[in-house]
Amino acid sequence: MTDALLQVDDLRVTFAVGGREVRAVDGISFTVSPGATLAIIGESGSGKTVSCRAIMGLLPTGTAIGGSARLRGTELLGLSDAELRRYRGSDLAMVFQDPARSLNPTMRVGLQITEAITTHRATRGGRQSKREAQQQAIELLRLVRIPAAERRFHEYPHQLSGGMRQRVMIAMALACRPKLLIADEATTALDVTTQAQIMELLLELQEELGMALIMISHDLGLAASYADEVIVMYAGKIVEQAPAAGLFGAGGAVRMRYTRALLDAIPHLERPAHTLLPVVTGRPPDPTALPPGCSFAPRCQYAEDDCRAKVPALAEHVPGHRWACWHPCENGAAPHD
Amino acid sequence: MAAPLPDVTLLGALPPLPSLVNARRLRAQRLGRALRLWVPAGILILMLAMCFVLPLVASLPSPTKGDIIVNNEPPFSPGHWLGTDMQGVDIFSKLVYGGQVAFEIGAAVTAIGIAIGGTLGIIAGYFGGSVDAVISRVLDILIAFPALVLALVIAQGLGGSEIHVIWALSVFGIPAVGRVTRGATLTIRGLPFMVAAKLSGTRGWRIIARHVVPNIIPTIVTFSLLGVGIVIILEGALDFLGYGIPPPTASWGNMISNGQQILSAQPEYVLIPSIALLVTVASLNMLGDALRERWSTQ
Amino acid sequence: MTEQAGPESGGVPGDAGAPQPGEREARGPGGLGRVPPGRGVKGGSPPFAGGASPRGDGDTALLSVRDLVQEFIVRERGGGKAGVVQAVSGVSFDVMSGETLGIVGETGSGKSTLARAILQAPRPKSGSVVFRGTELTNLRGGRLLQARRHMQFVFQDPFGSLDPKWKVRSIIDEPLIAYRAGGREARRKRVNELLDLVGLDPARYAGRHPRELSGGQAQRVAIARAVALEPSLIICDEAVSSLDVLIQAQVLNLFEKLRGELGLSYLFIAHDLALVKQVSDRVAVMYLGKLCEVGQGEAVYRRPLHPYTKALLDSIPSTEPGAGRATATIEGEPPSPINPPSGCRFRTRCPLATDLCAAEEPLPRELAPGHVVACHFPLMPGTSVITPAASSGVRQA
Amino acid sequence: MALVQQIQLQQGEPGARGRARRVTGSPALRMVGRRLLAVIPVLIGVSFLTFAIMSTLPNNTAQAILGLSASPAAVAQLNHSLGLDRPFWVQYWSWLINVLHGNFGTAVQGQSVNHELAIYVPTTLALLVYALVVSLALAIIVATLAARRPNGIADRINLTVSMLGLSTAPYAFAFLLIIIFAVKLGWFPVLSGPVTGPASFFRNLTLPAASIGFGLFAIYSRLLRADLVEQMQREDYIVTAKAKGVAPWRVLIRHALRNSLFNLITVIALNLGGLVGAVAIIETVFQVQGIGNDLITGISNHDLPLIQGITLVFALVTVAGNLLADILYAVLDPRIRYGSSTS
Repeated sequence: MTDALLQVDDLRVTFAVGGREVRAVDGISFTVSPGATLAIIGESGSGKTVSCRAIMGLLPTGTAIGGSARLRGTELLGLSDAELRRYRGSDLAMVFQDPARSLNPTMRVGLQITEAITTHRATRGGRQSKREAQQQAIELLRLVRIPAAERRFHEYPHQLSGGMRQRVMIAMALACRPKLLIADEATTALDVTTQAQIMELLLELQEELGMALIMISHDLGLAASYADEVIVMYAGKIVEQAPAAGLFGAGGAVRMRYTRALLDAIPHLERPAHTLLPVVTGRPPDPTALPPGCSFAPRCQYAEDDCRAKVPALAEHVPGHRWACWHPCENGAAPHD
Repeated sequence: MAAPLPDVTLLGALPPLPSLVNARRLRAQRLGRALRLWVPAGILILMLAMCFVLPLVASLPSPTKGDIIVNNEPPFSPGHWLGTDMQGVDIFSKLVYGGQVAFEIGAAVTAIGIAIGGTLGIIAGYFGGSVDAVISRVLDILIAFPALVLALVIAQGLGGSEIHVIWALSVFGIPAVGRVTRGATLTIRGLPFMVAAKLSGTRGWRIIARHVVPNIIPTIVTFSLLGVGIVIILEGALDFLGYGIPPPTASWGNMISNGQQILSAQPEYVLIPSIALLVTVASLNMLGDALRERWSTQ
Repeated sequence: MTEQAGPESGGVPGDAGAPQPGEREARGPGGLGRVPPGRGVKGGSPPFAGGASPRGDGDTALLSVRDLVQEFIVRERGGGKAGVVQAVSGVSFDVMSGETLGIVGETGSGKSTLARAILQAPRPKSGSVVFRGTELTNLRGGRLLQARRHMQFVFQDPFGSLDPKWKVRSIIDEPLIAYRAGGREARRKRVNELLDLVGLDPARYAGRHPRELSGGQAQRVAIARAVALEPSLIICDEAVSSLDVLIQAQVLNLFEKLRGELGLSYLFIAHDLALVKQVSDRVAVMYLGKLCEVGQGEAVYRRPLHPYTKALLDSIPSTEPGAGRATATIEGEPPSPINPPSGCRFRTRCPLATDLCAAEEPLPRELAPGHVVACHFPLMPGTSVITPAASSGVRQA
Repeated sequence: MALVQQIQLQQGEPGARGRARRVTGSPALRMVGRRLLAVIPVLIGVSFLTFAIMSTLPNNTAQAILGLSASPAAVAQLNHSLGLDRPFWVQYWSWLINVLHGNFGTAVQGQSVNHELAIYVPTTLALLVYALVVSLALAIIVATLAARRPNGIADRINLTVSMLGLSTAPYAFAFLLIIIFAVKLGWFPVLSGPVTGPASFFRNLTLPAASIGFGLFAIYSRLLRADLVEQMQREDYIVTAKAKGVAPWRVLIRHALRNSLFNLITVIALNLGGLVGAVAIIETVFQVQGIGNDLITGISNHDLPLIQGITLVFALVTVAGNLLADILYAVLDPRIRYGSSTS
């Protein structure tokens, strides 16, 4: 347990928007081991992106951040921007949702990659010539399986397709061989065939380079297909956490009611056409006025008085499987069947 | 693997997290937002009241005829709290009546700009194609034309009077509003709700009246506030060059122009109308900014 | 004068791959989508035109689209012509009364353009769209408006499709006013009924502006507007794609409910195959402006005939037990619709492609009843073998 | 039911189109060519408009030349010899033909307009460029400093100063400058003399340029500041750059500034028309020997050939500025340089 790569404890993030307080992340804790793949799943506004940006120090100034995030023992929260920059891009790297908007449109892609390399060369010791950085960037482009890497090096983002742009983003993120790569909805804007290509690439690279991967997504299918461990977030809190095999597939069992609802609401190819989907009513709570008890209670058909009064803690009820629910689903049984 | 947490279910609910946002900062945010809107609005209301209401309720000295005996009185003189000019005319009175002219011209030119330029802009932006090509080219020509030159030529040809100044400055106002309106209409035209409206069966002018116009009004209003400011400055420029409001009539431009002659001796003749101009235009600009901020965050 | 980047100065809609100069000249002699009479077609029904509907009244189609072609000129800054996007290139299909036809396609496949072309907004370049027996492509003004009354549309972006300055009541009232559907009081009652129908309390929501709604509520308002004139067909273009999973399920169920209560047909367009299959009787797969496979939902999913459909299915990550990991079975991304490949448009990424695929465009063939594919080498050799699972059709909910 | 799918031959031969494209060269070049063509109707329109307005206004050149006491017969005589009694469009046509031959005609006082322009245009252009370059440079520096910390001290000072600049009438500001720098400090002359060399350029044109430049600086710095702040907060590529560990200053300058320049260029080009108007006023205040000052004189004399010539020069400056802006777009934006599409 001591060799955790990233240890997040009681992370809290609060914004002030238009004179109102928004609790985006409300006390979450998790650990990422070296080389592991963690999926953080949640709907929009659940706090999944904000928590990762808080760790990277990428939130706008004026955001209140509490708790702790330690990268191999080094506390990241509260570091000055200059100190944090030593980790950003070198130990911690990030790939974003929309590759069309995440690359600078007026800068050649090669230069954007070499920038990532040269930014950290002082801290990595040893000066590199521009040529070396360029050579390294072309190798990175090859690493992410971009054909004709030398030619692509000199092109602008608009000359690349969506999938190619995301590969460039990955190449840029890998420039300093990070220990942890955060992929924030990295495949959401891509077509499903491209998504499969990019996910396979990411997993191959992860194995090759031995880095840990945090996948942020709204897609449970993606988590089931590619992650080791899954965290489900709702209204700024972790509501369930388990190994992927413990949630999905033959031996898995979802326990938290929200995760169950999420799983049931996804259209499956196996489901006959025109069947009604099991749905929960309502919408996520207003982050400026969270309910006193379980955040999901107002939408949960199994909610009882205790759910509305007290917040259930996220506790490890089964080894490796944690959930925050007063009345969890029975083991293995889907409530709607 | 995750470090096991102590099983806290037995403890019941977690303690509520302390608020991380400073309540004072939240209040300051809200206050700043309100002030940015109401301070310039208040100043403008005061200025308008001073120019249009004050002459009705208080008897001000004549803004055109003065007593030569009390000429060149410094500010804070008895009876003339901003002093008098070379002809002994009360400066405060000139300021008030000059302000009337400035506001009237600013409002009229902007109104003409919105009426003609706005209509042209909407038509060009909404119908596109060759209609747009023709209107845009005409606006292009008017914009490539140095507006002040045209205004001067017109003002000189027609002779100085308030109504002529209004027509002359409209040459500037119409293409400016037209271009802004056209841009805003183009933006609106591309939005899905316009397609939705057409598919719902709404047609032609009704779409313009009910969908386009309400959605470009914020743009036009904020631009008009800036426009009134620019027009007031330009009106002063015409006066200043001698093609505006003909002299004995009070106007801020005339006051600045007249003060030029005794600039080094009595700079306050230039400073007083200049400050009035500055305060008015700045309030208009700030009000426009505040409204834009408000509407864009909606 | 300098222009702000207008709608015309942008790039090609959607993503596109590497340029393919010179391939245009290599186009096969067959031309575009030529189908010799009688070839590959059974029982008098045109290819892709959808055989028997699950409800059995398949003689006259509600919507019949033939050889629809839509192109856009891409302009560069300054107005020069940069190329022609062949967004939709000869698409034909039928939608039967009471049927839901799903159209699946990736970015740049032309599925949204297809939807707009059917609505004549903008008018397609060529081809025919017959809705309830009326040809729409040569109608204008009021006649088109009347013909389109029974065909409504639900957009992807729920907020974008609602005028931000209007209240919910006026938004739903808009088609009623435009088609002069009753007096003030009657319309008022109707709006309340419609809000009830889509599950929004009129007392709470009628007076709100779109910004005071959530995404799901906004989409319900858009749906209420779409069904206000009691249409027979609703075209949904990615109508739930921007919604969160739980809200998406609510809206999908609403579509199902309205289908039952109002006897609606849907043309349901989306990029998510599982989603499309969930709501559709028949599914059509679109690639680079052309349909490559059409069939009953179950058949397409259990026995995909086109290599592209197979690749799509393999790429979908699933939470189902035993689904296995999603795999990338095809390389690269779709080429540019400005310069589509000769012959079969999928051939540049197809693992089975041969010289034939480059030379000759594959014609749609009905390899099983109602299951049509445009491929020289469909995945089920021997063609007429149909498994029970595939022919069992679609179960009704 | 019809079985046959009709062939729809697409219009135009795609192969031929491709070849044509290669021949005509890069999109940027063709864009500039297209712009150059569009300049002509604008210039013709501007000159026509001046001509039309001048001709319809109740005043006439002959009267201006001969003075108010001239007899009607003498006025008619001069009108005839000047060709002013010909129909309006005939006059315009002959003027246009002359201009195409490089001859702008003769001014009321008898001197050649070409000569006038040759004397006055360089001074005015120098003043214009001086004001533009200095205010632009200052605006870029100040806006970048301000955008580094939105709502910080630099930002607040900039916002206040630029609000003043935006709201100040240039002629009133000119008087303030005269009071301080010419009357009180004596660093510059109250009225500008002729420009003869670099030293006299700075001595004579600094105050006029500052009077014009203050407003320009205000517009540019506000716009650029807003754009930079917006980009730093909204654009994903800024987040990407930060996530790479790039230093804040470098993010601001290397990533945000370049992408912000597009809006700035648009506004500069749009403002040129108004700018030349401001030059006319400021030249009058300082008595700079430029075409603005000359124009005011021309207007008071109702000197049609002179006004026509100067207006055309002004319009040319505006149009050339816009063309330059388009070229700059192409230089700065690879999406234009390499065509707008991915193919």
